[in-house]
Amino acid sequence: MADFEPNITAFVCTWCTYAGADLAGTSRMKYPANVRLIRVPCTGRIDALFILKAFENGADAVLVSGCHPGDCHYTSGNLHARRRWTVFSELLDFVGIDSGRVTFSWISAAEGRKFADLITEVTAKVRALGPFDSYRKMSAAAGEQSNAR
Amino acid sequence: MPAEGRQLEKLRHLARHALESGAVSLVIGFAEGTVPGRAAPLFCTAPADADRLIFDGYCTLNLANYLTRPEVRAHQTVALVARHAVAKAVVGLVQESQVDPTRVRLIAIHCPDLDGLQQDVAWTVADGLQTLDEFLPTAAHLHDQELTPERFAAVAQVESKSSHDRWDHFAREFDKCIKCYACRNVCPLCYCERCIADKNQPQWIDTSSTQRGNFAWNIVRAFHLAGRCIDCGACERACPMDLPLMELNRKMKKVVAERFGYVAGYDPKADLPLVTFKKDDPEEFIK
Amino acid sequence: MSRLLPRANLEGVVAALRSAGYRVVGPVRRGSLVTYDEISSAADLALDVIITRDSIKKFVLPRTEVVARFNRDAAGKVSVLDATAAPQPTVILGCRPCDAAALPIDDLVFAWDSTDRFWFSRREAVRLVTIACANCDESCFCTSVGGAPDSPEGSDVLLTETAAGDYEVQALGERGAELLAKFPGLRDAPAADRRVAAVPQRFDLSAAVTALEKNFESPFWRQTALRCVGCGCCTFVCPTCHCFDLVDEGPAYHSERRRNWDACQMKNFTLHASGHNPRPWQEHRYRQRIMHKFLYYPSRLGRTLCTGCGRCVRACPVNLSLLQVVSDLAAGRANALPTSAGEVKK
Amino acid sequence: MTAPRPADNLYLPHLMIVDAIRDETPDIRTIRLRFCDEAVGKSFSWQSGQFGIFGVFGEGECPFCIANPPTRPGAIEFTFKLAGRVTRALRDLDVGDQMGFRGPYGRPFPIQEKFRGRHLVFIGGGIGIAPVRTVYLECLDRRAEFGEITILNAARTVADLPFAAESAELAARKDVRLILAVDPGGQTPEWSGRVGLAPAILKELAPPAAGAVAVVCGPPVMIKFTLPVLSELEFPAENVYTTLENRMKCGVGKCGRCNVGREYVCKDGPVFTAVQLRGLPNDF
Repeated sequence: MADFEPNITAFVCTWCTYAGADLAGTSRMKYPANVRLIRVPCTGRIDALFILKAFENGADAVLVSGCHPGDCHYTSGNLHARRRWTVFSELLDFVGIDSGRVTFSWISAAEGRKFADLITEVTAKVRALGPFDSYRKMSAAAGEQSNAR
Repeated sequence: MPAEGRQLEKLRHLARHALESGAVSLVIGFAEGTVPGRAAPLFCTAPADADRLIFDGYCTLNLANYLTRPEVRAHQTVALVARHAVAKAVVGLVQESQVDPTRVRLIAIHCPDLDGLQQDVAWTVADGLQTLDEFLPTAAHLHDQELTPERFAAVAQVESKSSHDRWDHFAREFDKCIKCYACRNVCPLCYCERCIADKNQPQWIDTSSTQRGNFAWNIVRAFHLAGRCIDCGACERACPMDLPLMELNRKMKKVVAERFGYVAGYDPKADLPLVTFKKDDPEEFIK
Repeated sequence: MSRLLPRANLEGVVAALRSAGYRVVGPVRRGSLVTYDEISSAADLALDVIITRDSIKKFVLPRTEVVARFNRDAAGKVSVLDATAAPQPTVILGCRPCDAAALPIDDLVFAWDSTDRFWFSRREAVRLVTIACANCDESCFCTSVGGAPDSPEGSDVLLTETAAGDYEVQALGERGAELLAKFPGLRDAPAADRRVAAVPQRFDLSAAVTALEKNFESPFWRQTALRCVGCGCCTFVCPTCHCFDLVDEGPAYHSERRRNWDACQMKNFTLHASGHNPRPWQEHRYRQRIMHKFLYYPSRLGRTLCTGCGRCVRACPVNLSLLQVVSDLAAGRANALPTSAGEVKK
Repeated sequence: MTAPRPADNLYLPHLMIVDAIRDETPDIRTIRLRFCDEAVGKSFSWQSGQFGIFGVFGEGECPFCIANPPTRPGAIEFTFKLAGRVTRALRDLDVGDQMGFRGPYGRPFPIQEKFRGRHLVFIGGGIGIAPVRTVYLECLDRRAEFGEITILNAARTVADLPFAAESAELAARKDVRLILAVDPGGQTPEWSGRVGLAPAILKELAPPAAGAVAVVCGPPVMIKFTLPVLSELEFPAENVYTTLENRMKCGVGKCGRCNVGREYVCKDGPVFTAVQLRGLPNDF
């Protein structure tokens, strides 16, 4: 586990969190290099399927982040997204996916520090949780299970 | 004549009269099944067909499912033999603009929720053909029974397990899934012309019935019904492999009720909880 | 005289087969579901049930299997890799005659001009120890499609229950004899009364086939299939339905080509990319299923694609009973329609 | 995992390399392939009208007819129109990329047995010209063996007419009668070809029917209206050929989806005569 480097996929809105990440970078703030950013126009665009696809493709954790309520470039995309996340995160928890594997946050373009801190925090948490083997095993089992049955 | 027999006569009379009078051109109800313990959907277009209508505790299929079928849409006005769950699905379909409420009539059946298959249930039929608006007040009092703890017993049992055990539980259950999509195809609210599971550009959900493909399908099905599922249980009864689909659906129902104070199937004019928002929606899970 | 397996020795048979390296599967209870799954003891067997929910098909034609793998190296060069089907030697203990009979029928299509290695390598690895049916229900109709509750067709060993609850044993072919040699505790006994279900003949197959030949175009199909919701339930629980899809899945750098069960009842089954669908309505898809089973397959390959197990009848969520439909056809009801029920303009 | 043994695994494709790409119209493209394994390529043989299953690794497979006739060996060509996931992936391929191919499958046109010594009429609509073209290319390569050759190539618009450069060459030949046609409204100001629907134009052309063979392919609706015209012109139905397409997965009669009644398009077709078509149920 010591050499486990978490693989974190972050879906971020282009107007706030992506700009926040940019700020963290240009301000030379240090944060773990375990995160891959995927930029989308708005958190309202982030479908639950994105999160599942990320896990299917080997993510150990997913971060979803966008503008603070009231700041949405499209007025209410993040408020719609908030309702969906509420339900979807409960569903994931219900089927036994540790809530530490999916993080939701609001990070504005000015919050470079918050972005760097959050990535640090999430990375540490996922490092403690370990690789998302149960999902990966399931993915691997896709090849074997059928032949055994 | 025993009470049940009188109700049956009344049901058939209503259907016959609806067709004779031209109020509707199609009545969808149930006929005796081909084997004991089953009932079969019946499409009555001639008054005489009404004589084959029955109702009992095996009539569990949600007939509202047929309203979105093109063959049924071709009819100007359609009547459904509708126990409460069927009417709730009609509410959902109207709410989502899939069905024109002026083209639907209900032959309302009042009976207990048909959760499992049971032959003997006490039922009565409403006095006349009803529009959805006429029906709704007669069922408004049932809203309070939607959230009783008994309904969520299975959910509570899963919730009481550890995260790890919940994962194992669902992994075991989803593994049984053979991807026949009976759950989707009997669901009155799964009306999409092309389901996300059938889309391949991109292929969001693996079509293969692998553990991974089954997981994605079952999660997404439950999520797409969140706030829309009217808790009729048709999916779970249709599942040939006995997946506990209602555990997921009821969990979603519970979350939506707790978080957004909404129960599906009562108000055709309400906003769907997942396509609307409030400024002060709870967000304690968001960092 | 006949060979007898005392019921108490079933446990010994399971143990012997397992120690001979076989995976032993049989009908087991999983909550409310009775399905074929691996067993470690005869006590796991649910032998009192008439029939399992799904068929033994999954052991020869898994619901999904890899047929090829594609690896792409860093330079983008692709290597095409065969997927080996190295199936585990398996004994299905407590298989039903209507399940066993399905395999020789499907052999025909998988050997039609070209040989499907995946099917036959599994077929080679699976041994069927069938238990003749002592009971049946109203959905069973093996006798109407040329089968029988004690038919040896397709089995390697046939067990028939005696009045005393033991099993009369019959080995079929070399494979059966070889397998039976591994059964411990067989003894010779005078022929006893056998418990075999009396499955009534429910329709006249040849009359049904004649009706199908005449009724490709008939309002019968619309009436019948109006209630069909187009799921794959009937085809997936069917022991003879073998239609499949080939799909590519997985990450771009190591994708795999899979063969998955597919169902003619689903509207995407025949949908062209252009948007044209040769079977645009559910009535067409339902007709295809019946025609394929009772007319096309027999006329091309010589066997009816149905063993009368009745699973589709039991599993259909809308009680669209194939048994009823074929009985109706055989009784000429497609020619003279009794009611206008379901007559709907398009 | 063992080495590929295509003969053994019906679903294992040959590894192919994209040799050339030619755009026929904005959405129709021809790709030329060669076998990675040259030995396989050398021994590979096919006949006009047979099809292959072409695949992009990780995306899936589609059936297309082999577009170059056996008289033009040394490569495998296929022409396709952008429609779904696989054709989109095929359009993403560049020269030098690898893809998969299985085949040849199905029954060819009986050129040797039934076409020789006869007048030939070829009618293609839209992408439907592709399989027809294979046959006329072969017949042109063996020109002396046939009577008059008439080709009607119809499309919605001028831009949708495939094989333009080839058409110009054909138009210049004295031994072929080539008619290009577009649907009303599909013409440009410079358009010198015909304007109208294929069946109507065919009726006008009235090619000699006595002892002639016709090959038709196009969208279902075009075939539906062209066959009656051919029979009006007194083409004997047994001399009218078409090639059907259906959704297909295996190509070898196993997967159970291309059948039209008792006939499997992959095994009994894709080439059918109008007589055979008449015997098929209305399920295609």
